[in-house]
Amino acid sequence: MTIDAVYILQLTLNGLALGLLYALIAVGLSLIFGVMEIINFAHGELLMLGAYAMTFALPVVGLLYWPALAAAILLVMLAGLLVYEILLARLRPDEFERSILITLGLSIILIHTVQYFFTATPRIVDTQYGFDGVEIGNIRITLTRLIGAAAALVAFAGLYSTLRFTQFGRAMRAIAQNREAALMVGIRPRVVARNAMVLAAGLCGLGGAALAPIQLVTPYMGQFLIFKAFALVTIGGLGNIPGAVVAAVVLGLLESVIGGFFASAWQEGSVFVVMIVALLLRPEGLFKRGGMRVG
Amino acid sequence: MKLAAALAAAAVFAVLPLLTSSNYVIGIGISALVFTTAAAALNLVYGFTGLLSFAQLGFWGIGGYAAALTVVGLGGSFWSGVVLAGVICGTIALVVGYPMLRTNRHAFVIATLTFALLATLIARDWVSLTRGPLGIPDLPAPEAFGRRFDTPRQFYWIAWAFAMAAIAFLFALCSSRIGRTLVAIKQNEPLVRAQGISPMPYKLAAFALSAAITGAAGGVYCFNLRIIDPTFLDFYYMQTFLIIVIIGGAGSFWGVIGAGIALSALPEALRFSEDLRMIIYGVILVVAMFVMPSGVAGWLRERRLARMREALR
Amino acid sequence: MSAILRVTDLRKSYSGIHALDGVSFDVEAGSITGLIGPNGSGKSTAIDCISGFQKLGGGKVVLGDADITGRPAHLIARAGLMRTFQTVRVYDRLSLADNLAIAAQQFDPATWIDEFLRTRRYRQAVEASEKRARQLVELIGLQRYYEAETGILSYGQKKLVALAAALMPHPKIVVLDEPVAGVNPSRIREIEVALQQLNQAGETFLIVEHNVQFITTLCHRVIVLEQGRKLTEGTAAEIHTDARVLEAYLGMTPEMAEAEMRGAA
Amino acid sequence: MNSPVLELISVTAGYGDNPIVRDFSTRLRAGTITTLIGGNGAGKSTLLRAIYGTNRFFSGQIVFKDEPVERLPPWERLKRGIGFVPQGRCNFPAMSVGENLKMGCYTLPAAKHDAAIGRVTDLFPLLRERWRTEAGNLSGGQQQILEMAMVLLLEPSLLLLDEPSLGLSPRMQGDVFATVQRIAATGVTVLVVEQNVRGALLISDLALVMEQGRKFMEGPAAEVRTDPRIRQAYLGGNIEQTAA
Repeated sequence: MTIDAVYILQLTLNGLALGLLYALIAVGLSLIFGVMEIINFAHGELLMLGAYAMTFALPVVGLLYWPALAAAILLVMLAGLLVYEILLARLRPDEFERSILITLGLSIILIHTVQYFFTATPRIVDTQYGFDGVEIGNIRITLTRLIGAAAALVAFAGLYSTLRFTQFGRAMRAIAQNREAALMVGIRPRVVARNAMVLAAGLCGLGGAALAPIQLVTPYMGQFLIFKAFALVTIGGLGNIPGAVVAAVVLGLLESVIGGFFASAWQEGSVFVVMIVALLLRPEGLFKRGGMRVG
Repeated sequence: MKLAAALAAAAVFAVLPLLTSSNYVIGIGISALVFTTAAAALNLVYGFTGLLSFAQLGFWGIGGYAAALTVVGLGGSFWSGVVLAGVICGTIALVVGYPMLRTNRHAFVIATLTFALLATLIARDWVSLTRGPLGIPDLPAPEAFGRRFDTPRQFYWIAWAFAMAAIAFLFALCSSRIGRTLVAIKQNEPLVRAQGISPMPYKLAAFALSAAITGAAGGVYCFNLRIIDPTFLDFYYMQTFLIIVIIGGAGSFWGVIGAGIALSALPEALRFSEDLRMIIYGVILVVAMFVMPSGVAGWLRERRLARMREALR
Repeated sequence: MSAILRVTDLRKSYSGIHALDGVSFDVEAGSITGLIGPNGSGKSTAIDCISGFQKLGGGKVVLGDADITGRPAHLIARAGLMRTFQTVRVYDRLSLADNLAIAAQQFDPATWIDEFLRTRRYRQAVEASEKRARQLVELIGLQRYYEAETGILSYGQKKLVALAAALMPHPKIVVLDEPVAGVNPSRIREIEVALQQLNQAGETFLIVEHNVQFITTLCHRVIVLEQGRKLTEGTAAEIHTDARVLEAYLGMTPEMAEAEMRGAA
Repeated sequence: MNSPVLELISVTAGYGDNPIVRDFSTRLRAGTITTLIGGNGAGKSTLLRAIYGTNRFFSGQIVFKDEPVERLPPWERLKRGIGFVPQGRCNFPAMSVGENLKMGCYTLPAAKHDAAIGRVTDLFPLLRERWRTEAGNLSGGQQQILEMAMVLLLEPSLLLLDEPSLGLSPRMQGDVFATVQRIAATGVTVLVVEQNVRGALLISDLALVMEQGRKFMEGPAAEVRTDPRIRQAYLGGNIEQTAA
């Protein structure tokens, strides 16, 4: 029985790490939806860019983890800025379908551009930590995984306090709650939308860069994650950021545990089943605007 | 006049195998027919009813697998496989469509997307049913009246007959009261309700019929490829259908049919590099959404309306 | 005359505000009844609740013999209550003819099977609908636009189209939500005349309007709402000279206001 | 204190291709309260939005403190001292009163936040009492006061109010009018659109009457209040006809 307990603990830890990663993407989607009322289909590709940036930055800085991570995040934030200025700034808030189709086009372009230049061959990344790990009893966790999860946690803490306690973050919530009132107090919607996009891109960059040493890096890695994140925001509702985090972690755990005991089809299928149930239970509660909450 | 042009195009397509001896051209013709049909089905939900549904990709794949498994697993014929593909997809659409359609348009898009993903995952992971990444190869050629349709040239007639039947059905539907009501629902749902019409059955019918046709199209197409594996659910197909609908003009029946025929040569013309082809697809999509968000047909319509307004001034 | 629409003790509140606080009134068959009141008095909420576009918090709505309380909007329409909307709603991308045909299609016996088989029933239904449509289009004076998309029409013309669409299925009662708001003053008179003609032909109207002048020239009976309650009810002449109505529109009398402010300070 | 704070010179504004306010000219003097009245759809709200810059401006000039502002975006006008409280609920319902006030300081440098909030909460002690309450849970009248306070944080010299008493009980309407008077007493010029004509005219110095997007009448509030034509104007009749 001790083996089982260890196994379950291992699954739980994996699930937590997985869930945090989903949450990074889902929260970014929530931010963008709250401020601009659009869905960024190319969000997963920003994450993929982050992972690729990490793979190329690491050798340059002599496999040092932190400088490479910083470089990757900055690069993805820059990409987010460009995406906003070139494409999204032209959209009006009510053009939801159009936003999906435009960012879908962007997603295709990014995936295949990366594939064209770097081929579809998965890349393995080495860091200064190599495969060092921490052992707690019978459980072994690699250092990169631990750092990745910790970085995600720190990012959430940072995001939470930004949204809660700074004017910069509060303005994003303000626009999500009442656009006209935001104009009344002198908030410039475009500036806030740009900030939200860059911030969300930064979270993606962090996710991608932290993921690069943990799993294989391929041009398609973002696509699967984004689908998960979409399902997640459908379950948790957009605009509710702690809700998205909780839902993400629960989903990560669920997947990990189901994947540990059943065929992997069930693992993926469970997400969809949960989503359908959520839709049936509260069809109008999802995607409700007007209340980006942080607590 | 549009109908006459359509009949002429149908006739040209009918005699295509007599005009060329190239199997390559025939292959493009088959793709053109099937993709145009699937795009017309997408147009029914997105263009007419206003529901951006990514579930089409799922139905395309489910249809393909259903047809293939009917033949390989149950020993049925190609014909029963295609029919079953349509029936299964239509039924699934009714079941999942109801909760999806009760949500708002944001959640609907995301839910249909997740459905498509689920279908991909099942194709890959439910190995005992789908044989996973290996796929189901060596699908037998269709047979009828004691003939085997085993060359592309012969298979072309099947694709042609299928496309004509499906497009004729969709045309009858879209130009009927039901089609008119779908357009009305897209434009102004509260007004529809105020006129005694409940939108839900109409939306559900459009979603399910579109799913059935897409599924049957998937069933036909996998027998053209002679193999079905998880790449049959590649997002590439969804993008192709979407681009046809958007370039043609969502909501314009003949605009989409025209775009389907015109654009089917595009993937072949861009065959020199898989990745460049997809990049160009993406660029086309982005540029079209900025330059002509309502497609060629929408652009023509705007010009016509502008002239009318001018004349009335 | 008998009441075709009987509204009893209508209640509705959201976020702590009583938008409707027990409103009751009747609409006589064959009459034009006006529902007026200042901004925020609950007129629009009242007709949204009656027509099923908002859930009502309490009360009863009876149309003819049928209790339609709390039914979904499309069933209320099928029971014979057609309505228009404050911000004009038409199908911009459909022709005027189609706009009118859709409004009637739920009310004829032809099903989609009839349509596919082109049965006699279907042909008769289409013929009847087209005849009615032509009549109404003539009445609103838009014959030359019969085949045109309604998107090209002006705001006032669209209001007329919405009115005609509501009349298509020979409803028991037509509820008009601000039929002349935003309409060019020169056209208001035309709408007035059209409504009078229709009324003489037997149509019943309930009209919500801000323009008191318009209401008092047209309506047999006027109901005045204020703060979610019925303030008074009477003939147009009675309403026009009622001091309370003026008060509702212009706000507190100076004496009241002064008293209030002394109390607040 | 008699120079005009705001001067409108044949302003034409509206939405899309549709001008609603046409050729509107007037002057507002510092420290006065002006009521803008007229029937539904006369263009009152459109005029206020045009002054703040949240709709389409067709032609004319808006001169604020000797500077033309009609081409500036709303936040620039706010910085120059034009504050606007739109109709309906216009706060951040899922934020506390405190956070709402901090959002009101958005365009101020951080060093000035505390002083500004202190000043406004002195004016409206109620807001300090309800500091942690979510704005969406306040009563209608309290929300209206919060909204005015959010704009007053920036010490605007011109305050535009769109139907501040809408949907309030007579008692709360009285509160709101008293508040407007107190604001004006601090030297702020107020332009208010009101449906409660009598209440608003009572606290106003001047009245502007609009009909179909144009200025119909202008004069001291006391005179306008007793003018018989107002009744007709407000009850939607044809003014020219009635006057003749």
